Amino acid sequence: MSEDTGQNVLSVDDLSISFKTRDGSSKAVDAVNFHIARGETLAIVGESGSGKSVTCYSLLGLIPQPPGVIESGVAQFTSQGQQRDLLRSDKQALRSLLGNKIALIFQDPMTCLNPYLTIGEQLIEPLCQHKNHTREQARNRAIELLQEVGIKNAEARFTSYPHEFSGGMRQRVMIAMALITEPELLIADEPTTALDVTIQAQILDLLDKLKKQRNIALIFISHDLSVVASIADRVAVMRAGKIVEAGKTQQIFKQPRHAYTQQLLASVPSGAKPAQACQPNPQAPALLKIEHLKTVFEQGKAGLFSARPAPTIAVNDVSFELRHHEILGLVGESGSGKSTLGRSVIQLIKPTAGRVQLDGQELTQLSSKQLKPLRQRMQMIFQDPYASLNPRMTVFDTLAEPLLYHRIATRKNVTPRVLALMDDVGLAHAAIRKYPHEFSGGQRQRIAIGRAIATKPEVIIADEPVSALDVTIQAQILELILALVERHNLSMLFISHDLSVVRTIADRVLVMHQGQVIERGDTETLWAAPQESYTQSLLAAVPHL
Amino acid sequence: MSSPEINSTQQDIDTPPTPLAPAEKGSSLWRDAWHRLQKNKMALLGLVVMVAMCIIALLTPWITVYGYEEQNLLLGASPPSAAHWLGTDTLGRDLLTRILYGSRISLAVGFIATAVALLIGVIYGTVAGYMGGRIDAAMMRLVDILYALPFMIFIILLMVIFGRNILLLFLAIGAVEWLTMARIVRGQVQSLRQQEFVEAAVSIGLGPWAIIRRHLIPNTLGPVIVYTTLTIPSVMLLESFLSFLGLGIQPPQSSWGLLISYGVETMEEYPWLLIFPGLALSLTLFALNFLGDGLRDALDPRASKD
Amino acid sequence: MASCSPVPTSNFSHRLRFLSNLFCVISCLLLFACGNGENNVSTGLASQTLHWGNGAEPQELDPHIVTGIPEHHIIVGLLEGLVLKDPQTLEPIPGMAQSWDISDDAKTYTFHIRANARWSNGDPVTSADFVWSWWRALQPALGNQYAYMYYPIVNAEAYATGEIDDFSQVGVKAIDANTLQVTLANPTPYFLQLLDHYSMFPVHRPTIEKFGGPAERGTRWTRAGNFVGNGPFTLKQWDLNRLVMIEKSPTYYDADKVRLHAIRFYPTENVSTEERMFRAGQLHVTGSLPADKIAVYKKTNPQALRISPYLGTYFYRINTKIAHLADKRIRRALAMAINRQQIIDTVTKGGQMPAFSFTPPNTLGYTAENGFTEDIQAAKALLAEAGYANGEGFPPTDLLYNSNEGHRKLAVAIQQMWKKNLNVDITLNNQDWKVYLDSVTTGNFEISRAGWIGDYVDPNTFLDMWLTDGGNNRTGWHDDEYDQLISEAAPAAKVRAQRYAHFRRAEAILMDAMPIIPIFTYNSTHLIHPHVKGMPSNILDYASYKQIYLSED
Amino acid sequence: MARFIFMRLLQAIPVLLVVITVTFFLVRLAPGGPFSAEKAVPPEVLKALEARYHLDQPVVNQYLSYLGDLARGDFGPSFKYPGRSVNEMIAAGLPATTELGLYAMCFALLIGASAGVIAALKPNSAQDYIPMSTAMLGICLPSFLLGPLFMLVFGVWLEWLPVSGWGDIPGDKILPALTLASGYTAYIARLSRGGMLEVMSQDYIRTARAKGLPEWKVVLKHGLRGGMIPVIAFIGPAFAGLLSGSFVVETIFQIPGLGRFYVQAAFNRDYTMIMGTTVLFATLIIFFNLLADIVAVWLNPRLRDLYRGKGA
Repeated sequence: MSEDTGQNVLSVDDLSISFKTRDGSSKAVDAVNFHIARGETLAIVGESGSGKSVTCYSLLGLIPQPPGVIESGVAQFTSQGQQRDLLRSDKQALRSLLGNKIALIFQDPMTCLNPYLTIGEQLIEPLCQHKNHTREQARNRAIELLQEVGIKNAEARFTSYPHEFSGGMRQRVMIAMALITEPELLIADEPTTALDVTIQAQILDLLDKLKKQRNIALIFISHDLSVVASIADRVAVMRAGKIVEAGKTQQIFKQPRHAYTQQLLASVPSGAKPAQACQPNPQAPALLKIEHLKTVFEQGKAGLFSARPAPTIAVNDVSFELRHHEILGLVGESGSGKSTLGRSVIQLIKPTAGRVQLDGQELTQLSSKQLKPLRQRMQMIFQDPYASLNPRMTVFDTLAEPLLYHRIATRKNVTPRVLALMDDVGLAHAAIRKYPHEFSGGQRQRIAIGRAIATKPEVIIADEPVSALDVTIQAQILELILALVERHNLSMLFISHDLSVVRTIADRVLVMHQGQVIERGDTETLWAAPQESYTQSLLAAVPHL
Repeated sequence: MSSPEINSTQQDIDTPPTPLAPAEKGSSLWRDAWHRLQKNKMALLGLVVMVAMCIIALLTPWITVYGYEEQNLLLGASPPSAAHWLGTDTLGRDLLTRILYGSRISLAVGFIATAVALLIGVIYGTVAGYMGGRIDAAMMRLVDILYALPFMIFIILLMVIFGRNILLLFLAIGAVEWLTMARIVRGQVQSLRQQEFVEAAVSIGLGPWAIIRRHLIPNTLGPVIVYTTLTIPSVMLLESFLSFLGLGIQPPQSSWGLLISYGVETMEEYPWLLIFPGLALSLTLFALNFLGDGLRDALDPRASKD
Repeated sequence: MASCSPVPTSNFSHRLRFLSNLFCVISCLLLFACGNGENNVSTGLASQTLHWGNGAEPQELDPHIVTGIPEHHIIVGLLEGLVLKDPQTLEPIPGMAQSWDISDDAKTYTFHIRANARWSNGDPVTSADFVWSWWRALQPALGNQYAYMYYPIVNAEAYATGEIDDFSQVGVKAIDANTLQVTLANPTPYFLQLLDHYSMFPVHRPTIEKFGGPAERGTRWTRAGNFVGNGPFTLKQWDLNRLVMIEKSPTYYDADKVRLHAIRFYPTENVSTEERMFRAGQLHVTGSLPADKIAVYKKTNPQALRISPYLGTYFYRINTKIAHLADKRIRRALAMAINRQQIIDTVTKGGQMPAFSFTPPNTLGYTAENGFTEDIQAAKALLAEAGYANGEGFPPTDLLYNSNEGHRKLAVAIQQMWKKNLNVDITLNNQDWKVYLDSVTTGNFEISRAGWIGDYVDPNTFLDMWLTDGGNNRTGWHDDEYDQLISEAAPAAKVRAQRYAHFRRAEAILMDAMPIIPIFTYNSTHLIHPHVKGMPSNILDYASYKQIYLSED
Repeated sequence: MARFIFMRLLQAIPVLLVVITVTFFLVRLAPGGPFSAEKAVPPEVLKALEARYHLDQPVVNQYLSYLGDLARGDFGPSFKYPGRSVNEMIAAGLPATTELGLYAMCFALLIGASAGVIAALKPNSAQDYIPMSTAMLGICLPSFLLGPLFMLVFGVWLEWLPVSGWGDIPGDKILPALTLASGYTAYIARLSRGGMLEVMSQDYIRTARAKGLPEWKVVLKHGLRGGMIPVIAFIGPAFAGLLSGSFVVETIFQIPGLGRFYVQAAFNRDYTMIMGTTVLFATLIIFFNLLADIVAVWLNPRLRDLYRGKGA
């Protein structure tokens, strides 16, 4: 594919890996070839389970063996002229490369730093290990590097513990840690996925800059095409363990050849909301009315801590209306309080102050008993389809529960109802007796949606309903939601951190920042001309194809 | 809360994409656990041993040849023989018979006391964990208080004072063990409460009891079962300690603990009087421990993804 | 900790280092411990130090307060009474008193105290010391449980129970510094025996008054360093539950005869451990031996085993207030249906003597006739007479014993015998010591295991307890003739033979009524290292330390 | 932190009060008094004794006066040992018990932790089963069996170590310590295994591996810390347990420890002694639980800051 294989740092040929499991062996990576030269960025793109991470980890002996088995392949790693096959070198040899010539950056900076050691200690480890620096030398180097990756007064921060850094900062530390031995190959596994868009943009820039300065080879693993577009020179698209298409970034994005690539691109949310049959009419009375809503969290176990941290104001004086048959988007970064707002509206969290009215009926003052009938009219869809379904209940139990509980159906006639619901959300009848863990993420979310619409509610609060899903699935679920909104004439508060998603689905948008709604308006108008600087930076940070 | 992509990449690393076989009948986590348990030979062995033990204990009165107090002074302590497979004790009583009858008591103590602990612990823990806030704080404070009581000492006191009443023994031991159980369950419930499926249940409008019954307790069962299998042995040991101090079971009844503490006295002259009861107890404890560990691994939620 | 150190791992490695150090220490300890072939016995031989398994921690060392045997073993080393016993014959020999005269009416004793008798601080031992000590011993406030040892003395009982409060009326008088005169209410042939009981030992007045009132319990005067005694040894060390050590007293009048340099008493409660200590050479003498070990030692190491008859009887006490047990035929039937020899051979295994009377045979020349014979047929007949032919309808009867493996085995065995021979059902009921005592003293039992150890070598110590108002009777049985024989006839008797005749008559009555079922005469069982010399056996299990010494041949 | 400790200490007061009250009335419910003996005690003597120890007064008065004495730190005189005050006996017994407990805990930690770590490195393999089952022997063989066994083997047969005693003969503390440790070794092994398994599956362990650190360094430096947290949490209560649970070992090896006193006291109805030991043990348990919590906090940087009240 690439021209000059001369200065390839890494070239992988016919790599095949399979995993032994209870139900036989399954191929995770199937005859994969790729190579990368210095100063080049290769993006490996694929959805979860496509084997993109396994591919890279297997090269470095970081996959558990067993169950993992490397069936075939060669991985030539070239450094200072000398070549060696990673797959055939012993642990000792690999270790001498790892964290030295080859470095990794992992996805979640929250869990990838050792919480019990100061970042300093963790930073200097590779130097002491490979370059046998003294602690003192290592320390100085580390501090320089920390400054370079943009950590202020590194001197002092050197002895801080990971939890004293924000997510973005931790990722910077991770990067410093990776680069401290001046590696020739850097593998970044979804380095920005766990971060907010604005931070994501910064980290991407940083990575790009450092790469250029040091002229190192960067393998960038991601599920997010739009992120890749901005950073990669070449892209390899993986699916079910195979590289289905590879080539220059431009070419991949402009004229994708393989069907799957096309599908991927197609399902990247972009553009405005498709016009709908019946638009919500602005004059209609608000179905849901929120006034001066405020939710405060008491922190700390009362009395036990020396000084109880000040209560955090998650939602601060928020007012808005949800009209009939409207999808209201609610965007914000993590910690902006958008989820709390959603939960406060549906009374999962008792708001501290303010009013929530459903059809003019005040909810905040009601006891859980009094709420019961109203809950039928207002339902919620949660973010994590893994956590939002009771693992001990079958699809049937999950869907039947609300029906029976609200006396919508009786034990006798509940089954057809459940089947109907399953049709609604596009689940095979065969699956009715199965348990959540037997489904893929997308299907689970379908079950969750099914449960939400079971009681024929008027309002649905969807909290990041698609952010846990792969793009293609994401697209399907979004479609489903739109369809259901149409069919059941629902009104929806759609909470998401992903602006492009919101744009494709919402009629109006609220932008939330630090507990407050700082900007609101019709989606397109807001996109066209954001007023607030924050909103502008937010939109600016969104990666585009 | 880490974002779900982690799970997927995690999957990338440690497991392959599992092709979704459309099975008509769903396999519950329990069946999965059972599969995993079958993989774990030691645990399986433990299970088999325990089941066997219980069956034999139940059948004892019908399968034993000798009465458990039936003595033969002239015979005295005799080593294993055709007539007495495990020999006889110093009063010429058949050891096998005594061990079998002892198993009834020991197992009974183990299971009943644990059951007591289980009952109190699970309910208490679930309520505390679910209610949270002040109620939880108060309830847990009580547990802390009880924790501070030197219970072994209280049991001794009780036994000395009110005589060796087996029922009292159950209650006393149960009263000690439920505390830990309550803590475990509470911890479980607290983490479950954060889970979205519980929120979902709330947003459906389910009442607290429905949620506790349908959503919380079933999901705490895993750890509870594990802890139970680990409590039974410690209870049996407790009983044997009391027996050693002469505070356990009333003779002529006997428990393994009692038999062992007698056996120790004469372990040089009549080693079989120590070895066989010792084996019986050790075997059971081993079985239960391995079973417990096996169950833990089998029921581990993280494992249950693959 | 974690926070204070700049480099976080260091404190962790600290912990590692600490642990590894500790490990080294421990392993060194192990190595050091191994290989040292020395043990108490070998070192003891050189230093003439006797290592003595004493059974339990002494409650106290105040002779007027304590009641137990472990205390006895220590106190007889520290203090000495007017007379001592000959370890062979147990006949009285001079102690603090080098001689004594007995008046013809056998009621007045005059003791001549040694001129060279000294307290361990050098003070001379005078008759005044005895008068004061005995006065103290009789103070009610002191709670002396052995006060009754004094009761043969004129007015002693009256004074002890507070009837009179003028001690001068009590029959104890200091004629001069070295002459003590004691007047008895009745001739009491065993009075000299009593004088060797620690409850009649003298105590050092200045010391006691230095640490508290004369009648004050538990002052510090008995502690090592404070204790002043007149015995062959002095108290050197007393570590609670660990060790009591006494050392040869230079001021003792007979010091040059005392060959042991020191005796170390260990509170060996756990008999199995004690036996192992003996085998490991940590003890010269053990307080007892587990029944199952006896056979082993008989085979492997007989010279170390010392089994000798003991002045005590193991018996079952019957509550004659219980309806069906009020019938003496039933009591006799039960007694006759026990095969004592078999029990001894298979359960107690100590070669004890089957008991057919209450007083042990040959108690200072006294032996009672057998009150009954083991005869199952006769027993059945008696039971039938009583209306329970072949045990039909015999009321369920409860056999009480205090939790103890030995008692339990015995009870089980007898239960089975009664079942087999008489077809009567006896239920076993064991209680903890204190609960058991409570039940027995309150008469809340039907049949209960019991044992009695003589306080002094005389039938009286066994027979006076069955008097109608005897505090230890507890059977509800009483017989006027018996009372008369014991409390009037026997004391009045002029010569021993006549006295013993009265006792025999009384014991015959007792055995005929059978309120108690004698099982066997106790044995004292010890392991004694061959090095230990000059320690003959006797029925009081009494050791005279001044004659004991350690030597290899 | 200070406030936290203070609160906990404050909580301890009612706890102790409960313990005291319950025990006080419980012991007096027991049949058989402290002075009953095989030989009948003459009534006048008994009266004198009861007067001496105020047992003739109404129970409530006894209770109140006891509380009064306790407040002054006076546990009263022992009934069984007239010459001794309970304070004195505790002073005599506690050191031995503590020392024994300390050694036992060290043994348990050394053996248990290493077994657990080794097992955790290769779960469900021989390397897992062998150390774990050996450690588990500790649980399965009750100390009253293990103790005599050790005595026999090392004391009588091999003659390596003394059979019994405390500080009389060098090495006489090893067997009891080992015996007492056995049970806890197994628990610690299990805990550390669990903890290590948990930690070794963490992302940051993968990070450490990605640095090319040798496996032992990954385990000891990055794994152990987190993995030992449950063990640390266990040590505190366990130590309290060791102290109050050492009576079996003390009885077997005849160690002049508190546990042995306690059991004797219970059997002898030595009221004041029972009270004294019970109160003491309760205090110890409370103290060590508190200690455990504090240590756990110091070990975890995040919690540490929380308690410092600084940003979390």
